Amino acid sequence: MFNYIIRRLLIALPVLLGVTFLNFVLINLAPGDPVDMYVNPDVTEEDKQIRREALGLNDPFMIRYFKWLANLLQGDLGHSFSSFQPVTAMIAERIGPTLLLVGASILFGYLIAIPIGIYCAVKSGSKFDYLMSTGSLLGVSIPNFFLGLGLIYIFGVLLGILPTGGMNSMGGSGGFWDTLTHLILPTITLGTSISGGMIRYVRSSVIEVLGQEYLRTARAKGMKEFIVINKHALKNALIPLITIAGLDIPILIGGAVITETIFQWNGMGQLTIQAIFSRDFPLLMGVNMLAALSVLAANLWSDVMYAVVDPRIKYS
Amino acid sequence: QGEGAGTAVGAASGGNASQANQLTIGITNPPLMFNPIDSDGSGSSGAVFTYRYFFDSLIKTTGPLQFELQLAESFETEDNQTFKIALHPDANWTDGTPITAEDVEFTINLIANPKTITTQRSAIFSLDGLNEKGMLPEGKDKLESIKVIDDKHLELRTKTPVDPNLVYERFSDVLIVPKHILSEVNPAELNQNPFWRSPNVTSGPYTFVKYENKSYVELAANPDYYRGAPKIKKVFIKIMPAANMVAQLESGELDMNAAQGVGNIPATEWSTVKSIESLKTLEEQTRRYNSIEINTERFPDKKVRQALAYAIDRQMIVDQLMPGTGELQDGPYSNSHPYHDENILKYSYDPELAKQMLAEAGFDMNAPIELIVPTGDRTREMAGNIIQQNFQAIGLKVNQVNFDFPTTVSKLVSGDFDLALSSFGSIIDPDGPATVYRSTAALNDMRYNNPEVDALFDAGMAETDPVKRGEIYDKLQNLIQEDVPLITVYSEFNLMAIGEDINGKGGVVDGMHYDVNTWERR
Amino acid sequence: MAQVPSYEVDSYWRMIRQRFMQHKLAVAGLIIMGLLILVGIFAPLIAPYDPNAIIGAFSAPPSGAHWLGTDQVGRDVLSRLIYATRVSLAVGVITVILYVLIGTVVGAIAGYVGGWVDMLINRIIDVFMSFPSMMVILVLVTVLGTGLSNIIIVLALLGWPAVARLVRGSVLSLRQTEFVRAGIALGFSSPRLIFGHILPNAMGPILVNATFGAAAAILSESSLSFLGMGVQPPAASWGNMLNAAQSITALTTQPWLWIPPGLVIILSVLSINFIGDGIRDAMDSRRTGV
Amino acid sequence: MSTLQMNKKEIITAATPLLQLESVHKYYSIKKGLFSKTIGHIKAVDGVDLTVFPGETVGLVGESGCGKSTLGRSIVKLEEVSTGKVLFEGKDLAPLPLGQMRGIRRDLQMIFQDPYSSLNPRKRVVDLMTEPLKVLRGMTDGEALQQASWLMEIVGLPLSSLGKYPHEFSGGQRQRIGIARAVALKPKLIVCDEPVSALDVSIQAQILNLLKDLQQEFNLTYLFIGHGLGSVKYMSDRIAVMYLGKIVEFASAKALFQHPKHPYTKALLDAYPVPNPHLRNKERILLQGDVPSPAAPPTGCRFHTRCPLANHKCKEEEPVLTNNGSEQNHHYACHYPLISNPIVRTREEGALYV
Amino acid sequence: MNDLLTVRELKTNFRTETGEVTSVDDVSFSLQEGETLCIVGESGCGKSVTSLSILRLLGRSGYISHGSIRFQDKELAELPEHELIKLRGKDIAMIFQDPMSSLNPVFTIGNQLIEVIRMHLDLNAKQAKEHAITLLKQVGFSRAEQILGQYPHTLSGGMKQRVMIAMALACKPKLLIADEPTTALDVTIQAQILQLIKDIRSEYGTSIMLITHDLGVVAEMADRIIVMYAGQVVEEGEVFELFDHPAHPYTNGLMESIPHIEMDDVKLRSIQGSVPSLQEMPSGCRFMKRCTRAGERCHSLPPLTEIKAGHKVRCWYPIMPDNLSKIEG
Ligand SMILES: Nc1ncnc2c1ncn2[C@@H]1O[C@H](COP(=O)(O)OP(=O)(O)OP(=O)(O)O)[C@@H](O)[C@H]1O
Ligand SMILES: Nc1ncnc2c1ncn2[C@@H]1O[C@H](COP(=O)(O)OP(=O)(O)OP(=O)(O)O)[C@@H](O)[C@H]1O
Ligand SMILES: [Mg+2]
Ligand SMILES: [Mg+2]
Repeated sequence: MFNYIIRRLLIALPVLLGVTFLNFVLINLAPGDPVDMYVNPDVTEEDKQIRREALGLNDPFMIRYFKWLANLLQGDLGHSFSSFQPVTAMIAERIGPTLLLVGASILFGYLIAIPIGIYCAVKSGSKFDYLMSTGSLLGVSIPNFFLGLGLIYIFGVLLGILPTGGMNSMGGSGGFWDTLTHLILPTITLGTSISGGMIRYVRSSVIEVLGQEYLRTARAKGMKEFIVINKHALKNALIPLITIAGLDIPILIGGAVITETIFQWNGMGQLTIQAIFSRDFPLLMGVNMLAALSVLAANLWSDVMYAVVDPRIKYS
Repeated sequence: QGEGAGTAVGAASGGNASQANQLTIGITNPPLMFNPIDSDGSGSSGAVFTYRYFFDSLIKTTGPLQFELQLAESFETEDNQTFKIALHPDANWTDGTPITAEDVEFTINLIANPKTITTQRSAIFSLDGLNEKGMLPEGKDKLESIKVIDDKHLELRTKTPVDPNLVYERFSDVLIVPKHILSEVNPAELNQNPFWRSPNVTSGPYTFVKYENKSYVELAANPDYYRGAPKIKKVFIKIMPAANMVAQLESGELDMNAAQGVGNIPATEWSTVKSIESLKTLEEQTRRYNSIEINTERFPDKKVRQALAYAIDRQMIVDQLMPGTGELQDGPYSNSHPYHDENILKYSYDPELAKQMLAEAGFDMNAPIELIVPTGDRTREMAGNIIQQNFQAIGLKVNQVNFDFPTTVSKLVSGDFDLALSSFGSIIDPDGPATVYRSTAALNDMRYNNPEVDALFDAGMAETDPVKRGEIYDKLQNLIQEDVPLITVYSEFNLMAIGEDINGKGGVVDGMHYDVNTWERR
Repeated sequence: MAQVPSYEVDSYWRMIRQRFMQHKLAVAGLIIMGLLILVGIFAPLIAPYDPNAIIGAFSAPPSGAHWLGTDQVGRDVLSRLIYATRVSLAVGVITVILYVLIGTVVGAIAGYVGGWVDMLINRIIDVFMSFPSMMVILVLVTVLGTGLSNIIIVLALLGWPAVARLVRGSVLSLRQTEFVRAGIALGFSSPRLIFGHILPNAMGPILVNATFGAAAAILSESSLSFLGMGVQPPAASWGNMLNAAQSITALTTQPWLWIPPGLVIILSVLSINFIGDGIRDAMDSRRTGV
Repeated sequence: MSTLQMNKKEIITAATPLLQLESVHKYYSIKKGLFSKTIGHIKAVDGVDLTVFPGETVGLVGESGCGKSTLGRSIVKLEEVSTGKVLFEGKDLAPLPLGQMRGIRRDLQMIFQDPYSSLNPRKRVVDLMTEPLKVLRGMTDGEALQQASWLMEIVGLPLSSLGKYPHEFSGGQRQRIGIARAVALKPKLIVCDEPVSALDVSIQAQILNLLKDLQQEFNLTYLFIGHGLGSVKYMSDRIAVMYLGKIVEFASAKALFQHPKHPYTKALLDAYPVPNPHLRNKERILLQGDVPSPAAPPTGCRFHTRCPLANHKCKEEEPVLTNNGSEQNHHYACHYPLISNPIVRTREEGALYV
Repeated sequence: MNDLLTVRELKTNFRTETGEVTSVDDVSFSLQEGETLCIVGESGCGKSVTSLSILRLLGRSGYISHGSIRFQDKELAELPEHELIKLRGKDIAMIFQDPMSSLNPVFTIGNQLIEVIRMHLDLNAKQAKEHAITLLKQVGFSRAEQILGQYPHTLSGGMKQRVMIAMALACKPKLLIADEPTTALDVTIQAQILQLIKDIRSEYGTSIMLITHDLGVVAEMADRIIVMYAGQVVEEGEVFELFDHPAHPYTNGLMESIPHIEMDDVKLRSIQGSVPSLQEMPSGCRFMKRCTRAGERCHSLPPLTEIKAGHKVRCWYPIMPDNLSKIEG
C-alpha cells in the first residue's frame, strides 16, 4: 500500500510538471500585459519599465519558467504582481474559506442525497422515486447563478432573514453561528447541484447492489430487511460513493467560482478571477498549480480509499 | 424597513445600539495593499479610497479648485516657485511620534527614487532637481529642492514658477508615510513590506484594525486625531459586486456606497435606490467621461472622424441609459472642469450629414471596422451596442468586439484597433488632458499628433496666471474638438446614497474624507 | 438456393426507440428540444424583429408589439431569445460533436494500440483532467478571447479527455470480449475491428455522455456569460441575457428581462438531461440483454 | 460405425500432422512495485507438445484454470506464445507477424465458449455471416449472401434468422451461428473452446451432433476443449489431459477412459458423476484441495500435492510425457503409472479436505 | 417417516415490464424427513423459483399467486414476514449456485457466519465465534480461526461453497435447500462438495432438496427425483425407478442426449427445438412441440398421474417398461 502511494506520487510528478508548463504557456499567451494595466495617466513609460524589471517580465519566456520552477522547489511560489504579497500567503488565506464552503456543500448535498437516493432505490418505480428522480435532474439543470440570485432575492431581500453575502458580519466577533448564517445560502446553492447528481448516483448504485445475490443470501439467513439494506447493501453501495466524494472536491473548487462570486465568498474562485482580470501571472500559476495538486490528490485519495473500504482491492 | 432587515447583522454585532456609532460603506474594488506610494494599479483603487482614512496628505482637494489644509498648517508661496510649509503642531503618528518635516522629505524622496515602484511620480514632477524622467538623477539620494527647516517646517522649490493650484492639487495625492518605520526599507522592495498590509502607524482620522477575509476593512476612530477625534467610532469598508450594493443599501447592511469609481451604483439601479426612504441621495458631476477613441492612423481624415461623431445619437444614450445619472459630454475638458468651454463645438446627432460627409471624403463604406468595447461596465457595454447600431444605420460595417480590460489596454497601447470605447479622467489643473492629447502622451492611443496642440500645452504650463491660462486652454480644446481624435460621448454622475440618519456628505472625489471626523449618526 | 427473405429494419434500434418512447419525460424533452432546434433554424422567419436593432423604448414591459418587452437597450427580448437559441444550441451541439470526435478517436487508439502510446495518451489525459474545469475555462477564454467559436473550442478542449477515457475503457474491455476475439480469429484488420465492431458497441455510453455533455456545455456557456466572459453582446445568448438579473432593479421590477432566458435555460438543460436519462435507460444492457 | 473408426486410424498414422505443438509456453507476467517490475509469471501453458492429424478430433480436458483456453487461443494466435513452436501444416505460426496471419486464418478457426458474448450484438446475423466471406474471401454481396443462406440451412436455422440480431436467439441457436461462421471459411482446423458448456443440457447434444456432422461433411479437424468429460469423450478420437499448464496424459479416447495411466486422469474420471444411480457408491479417488496457483506450480510432478500415490521422487523429479517404450500411442507423465487394475483409496484413508 | 414439507399446487408469478408471467405453474410435491429430493430440469424451467418460493425470497416482483407450502405445522405461503424471518436460516437453510457472488464481498467470513449464528441462536459473541469455528472445521477447514478473518475473495470457489454450507448448517436446519451448489465448480471440487452434503445428511438427518440440471449429480445423490419442464413437474419418482424406467419422453430424451463416459460409440439422440418462453406457453402439453411421441391428446394439458406406486408422470403417452429404450447400465 505504502509502495503504491509512493508509486502514484512518482507518476504524478511528470503530470504535475506538464500541468505547470501548460499553465505557464497558456497564461503567457493571454493578451494583456500586467504592467500596461497601470492606466493611471501619471504613470510614465519609465515607471512601467521599472515595474517590468522588478516583476521579472523582461526575461525570456523559458527563463521565467525555469526560475519559477526553481523557486517552486524551494517552496516559493513567488510574489503577486498586484499585491506584492507572497502567493503562498494569498492562497493560504483563501483556501480555508473555499474548503469550508465546498465541505459544507458536499456535506449538505450528501446528507440530502444519500437517504433520498437509498429510498428511491428501495422503492424504485414508486411515485416518490419518480418525483425525486425528476427533481434531482432539475437540481443539476438549474444554473448555479440563477439559483444563487433567487435565494439572495428571497431570503436576503424579500424576507431579510439571511445575509446576502460575505463570510462574517462586520465588527462582530465572528464566531460559529455568524459564519453559519453566512454559509447557508451559498451552501444551498452549491449543494443543490451536488445533491442532484448524487441522488441519481446513490440510487443507481443501490439498485445495482440490490440485484446482487449476496443480498438473497442475507435474506435466506433470516436477516431483517432493515439489516439487509442498511448493512449488507449499503456498505457495498457506498464504496463507489466514497471515491466519488474525493473526486468532487477539485471539481467543486473550480465550480465554486460562480457561487463565490455571487455571495462574495472570498475563496479560491474569487482569487482566480481576480488574478485573471489583473493578469497576475504568479498568482494564477499558484492557484492553478494548487488546483492541479488537489485533483491529483483527490484521485489518489479515491484510489486509496477504494483499497481501504473495499477488501477486494489491494495495491501492492 | 432598512433597520429591521438588517437583523442578521445587527444580532451578530450586538444589537442596534452599537450600529449607531458605526458606518458601513460599500465598495466594489477590493484593496490589495495600502501603499500610497504605489496605489493605482488595476483593482487597487479600492485601496486609495480606504487608505485616505488613515493616511493624511499635506493639503486636500475638496472640490474644483478648492483646497483645505490637512497635515499642513500653512502651505504658501509668494513667487509661485518656493513653497513654505508648516506642519500641524499636534499632528502625531498613532504610535505617538510627531509627524515631522523629515517624514515629508522622506516621502518625497522615496517617490523620487528611481528604484521605487510608484504610481505617484508625476505628483512631484514640478520639483526642482529631478531629471527628465521625473526621478532623482544618478548618484543622488536626496532632492535638494526640499529644505527641512525644523521639525515642523520645510520648503519646496519647483523648477520653474507654476500655478500654485497645480502644486496643491498634485500634493493632495502625496500621502505622508512614517519615516521612522520605513527608513530601513530597500526602495526596490518597498511593495513587499508587510507594513502595507496592516499599517499600524498612521496619521489619519481612523486607524486600521483589520482586513477581514478580504471581505471588509475595519477601521476604528483615532482618538488622538489632530483635527479632532471622529464621532463615529467604527468604519467598515465592505467589498461586494455592484448588484449587491443596492440590495444591501435597501436591507440596511450598508450605510452608504463609496461611489467615485470604486463603489458605483449602476445607473439602471438609481431609480430603485432613490425610492428607498432610509437613504438620501446625491448626484454630482465628475471629471471622467466615456469616449470613442479613433485610431488616427487608420482614420487620418478629419472629415471622416467628424462624420463618425455626427453619426452617434449621444442624446439617446444619455436619455435612455442614464436618465438623470449622466450627461452629454463635448470636448476634452469635462463639463464640470473649471476650464471647460461652454461654447465648444457640439456634434449633434445628424446621420444624414454624417453620410454626406463620408461620401465627400470618399470613405470606403464597405471597409470592415472594429469597435472595441471593454467589458466590466454594463452601461458602457450597452452604450457600445447603441453606438454600433448607430454606425450601422448610416451604412458602416462596424463590428463590435468585447475584450476584458487587460486585453483592451494591450490592444490600445499597441495601436491595434480601429475604434474603441474607453474612459478618461483628468485632474482639475487644465494640463490634465495633456496625458491624452499630447503627441507623446502615455494615454495617446489614438496616435493623435497635432504640433499646434503640443505647443499650446507647453504654453499653458509655462503660464502662471489663471486668466491667461484660460485663454490658452480654450483655444486648445476647440482645436482638439475639431480634430476629434476621440469622440466624447457621455459623462456619468457620481451617484451617492447615504443613510438618512448620517450627518455628513460624501462626494467630490476623495473630498469626503476631509471632514469625516466630524460626521455623526443620529 | 433458397430465396433470401427481406430483413426487418434494425430491430436493435427499434427496440431502443421503443424503450425510449416509454420514458415520458424523455419524450417530452425530445419534443421540446425539437421545437427549440426548429426555432433556432428558422429564427430569421420567426423572430418579429432584428435581435440587435434598437427599435423600442428602453426596458419596456411586455406589450402587443413586444410580447416579452424590450431590454435595457431597447431591443426586442423575444427576438433576442429566439436568436439566442441558435447560439446556445450551437454551443451545446458543436462542442459535443467536436469533443466526442476527438475523444473517441484518441480513446480508441489508446485502448486498442496499448503500450507506450496508451501510456502517453493517458498522461496527457491526466494533465488535462488535472485542471479543475471552471478555472481553466476562465483562463482559456482569456487567452483565446471571448466569443462563440472560442467558447466552443475551450469547452471542447476540456471535454475530450473524459470521452477519451470512457472510450478507452470500453475499448479495453470490449477488446477482451469473445466477439472481438472472434473477429481477430476471423482475420479482420484492426481498423475494421475498432470502427466496425468495437466502437459501435461503445456507442451507448458515448451517446449518454454526449447528451449530458451538451447540457453541461449550455450551462457552462451561460455561467461564463454571467461572468461576462461568454458570448458577447450585441450577439444574444441565453446566458448573457440573464446578465440582466445581476441588477436588483431588473430582478424586482423587470422580470421580463430575466425570467424568459432563465426558464429557457432550465427547460432546455432539463430536456437534454431527460433525453440523456431516457437514452441511458433504453440502452441499459441489463434491460435490453444486449 | 466401426469401419469409419478403422479408416480414421489409418489416416492418422499415415498423414503428416496438421498441427504440431512443440514445447509451447505461455507465461503472463505479474507486475508489481514502483516501476511495474515483473516479479513472477503465471505459467498458463508450460511446455506443451501435441500433434493433431487431419480429420481427427483431439480432446483437451482439465480443471478450470489449467490453461486449456490459453493453449487454444495461442494456436489461433489470439495470444502470442512465449516460447515454442506452433507448426500448422509445417509452418511455424509463432514468429509470424499478425499481418501475415490473415491468409492462414481462413484455415484456422475458433468456436467460442460463450455464445452470448461471441457474437457482436450490434450486427445482424446476415452481416455477421457475410462480413468474413467478403473480407477474407473477396466475395461479392450476392455471393456472400447465397453462401450465408446455405450455411444457415446447414446448421439448421431458418432463413429468416439472417435479418435478426443475436439477442433474438436462444443460446443454442447462437452457437449454431458461431459455428456456421467458423465453418463458412472452410477451415482445416477448428479450435472449439468449450462450445457446449454454456448451453442447456437438452441443447448440448444438438450442437455436438452438428459438430460431428459438419466434420464429416467438410472434412474438418477439431481441437475440442471441454471440461465435461462426457462430451469430450463423445467427440474425440484422442484426448489430452492437462494439469497446471502441462499435458499429463495423451491417448486414444478409449484407452484413456478404460485404462487411465495417470492418477490425475483417474481422479477426474472418478469425480465425474455418472448418470446411473446403480453405480453411485463405487469406490474412487477423491482429490483433496484445489489446483495450486499457476504462478507457483509445485516442484517435481505438479500433481504431487494432491496425488494419493505421490512419494519423494514425485516431489523432486518432474516426469516427462512418454509412452514408456510401448508401441501404443498412450503417452503419460507419471513416475508411478496405474497398472491395469486401478488403485482405490476410499475417503476414510486419507484426509480429504484442506 | 413424515412429510417435512408439502407443496401443493404452487403457482408463482412475476410482474415484468412486458406483463405478468407465471414461472412456476401448479407444482406439487412433498419431502420427507431425512430424504434427499432432487429437482432436475433445464435452465429456466422454474427450479430456482420453486425453491425460492418456499422461503418467499422472490424479490419485489415475484409472488405466490396460488397454492400452499406446509412446513411442519406452518403454512409458509401465508406466514407473516416476521415469523418467516425466524424460520429462514434456522429451520430451513439455503445455499446457492454461485458461491462467488453469494457471499458479501465487503464483510469477513467470520462476520457473515457469526451474524447468522447470533441472529438465531442465543449465544454471546464468544460462544458464537466458537460455534463458527466448529462449523468451519466441520466443513473441512483445518485453519478455521484464520478463515474467520478472511474476506470472501481470498478463498477459492470450493472453499466459498463450503463456507456457504457452514453458514447453512449453523442452526442445524431441518431442511437444506441447495440450488445447484456445484454447477460453478470443477468436477473434482464438485465431488468434494457432494460428499460433504452426503456426510451432513447422514450426520444430522437433515432433509435435502437438491436442485441441479446434471443427471450425474442426481444419480449420485437423490432418493427421489422431480423432473421439471417449463414450470411444471413432468415426472416424479424414486431414483432407481426413474433412471431405469423414465416414463416421460422428456426425461427419456434428457437421459439419451447426455454424453457420458460409461457410454460407447452411440450417437446421441438430441431433443429438437428449445423450451418455449414464458410469454408464449402453449395451453396443452408444454413439451408437445419437441416430442417425438406427440399425438392428438397432447393439445390438452395432461395431468400428473401415478403410473406406478410413487412414480408419477404428466404425459398422455408415457413410455411404458416394455417399449422403452433403456440406457445401458
Ligand atoms: N490475460 C491473462 N493474464 C494473466 N493471466 C491469465 C490471462 N489469461 C489467463 N490467465 C491465467 O492463466 C491460467 C489459465 O487460464 P485458461 O483460461 O487458459 O484456463 P482454462 O483451462 O481455459 O480454464 P476454464 O476451464 O476456466 O476455461 C489461469 O490461471 C488464468 O488465471
Ligand atoms: N425476478 C424475475 N422476474 C421475472 N421472471 C423471472 C424472475 N426470476 C425468474 N424468472 C423467470 O422464471 C423462470 C424460471 O426461472 P428459474 O430461475 O426458476 O429457472 P431455473 O430452473 O432455476 O434455471 P437455471 O437452471 O438457469 O437456474 C425463468 O423463465 C425466468 O426467466
Ligand atoms: Mg477456458
Ligand atoms: Mg436456477
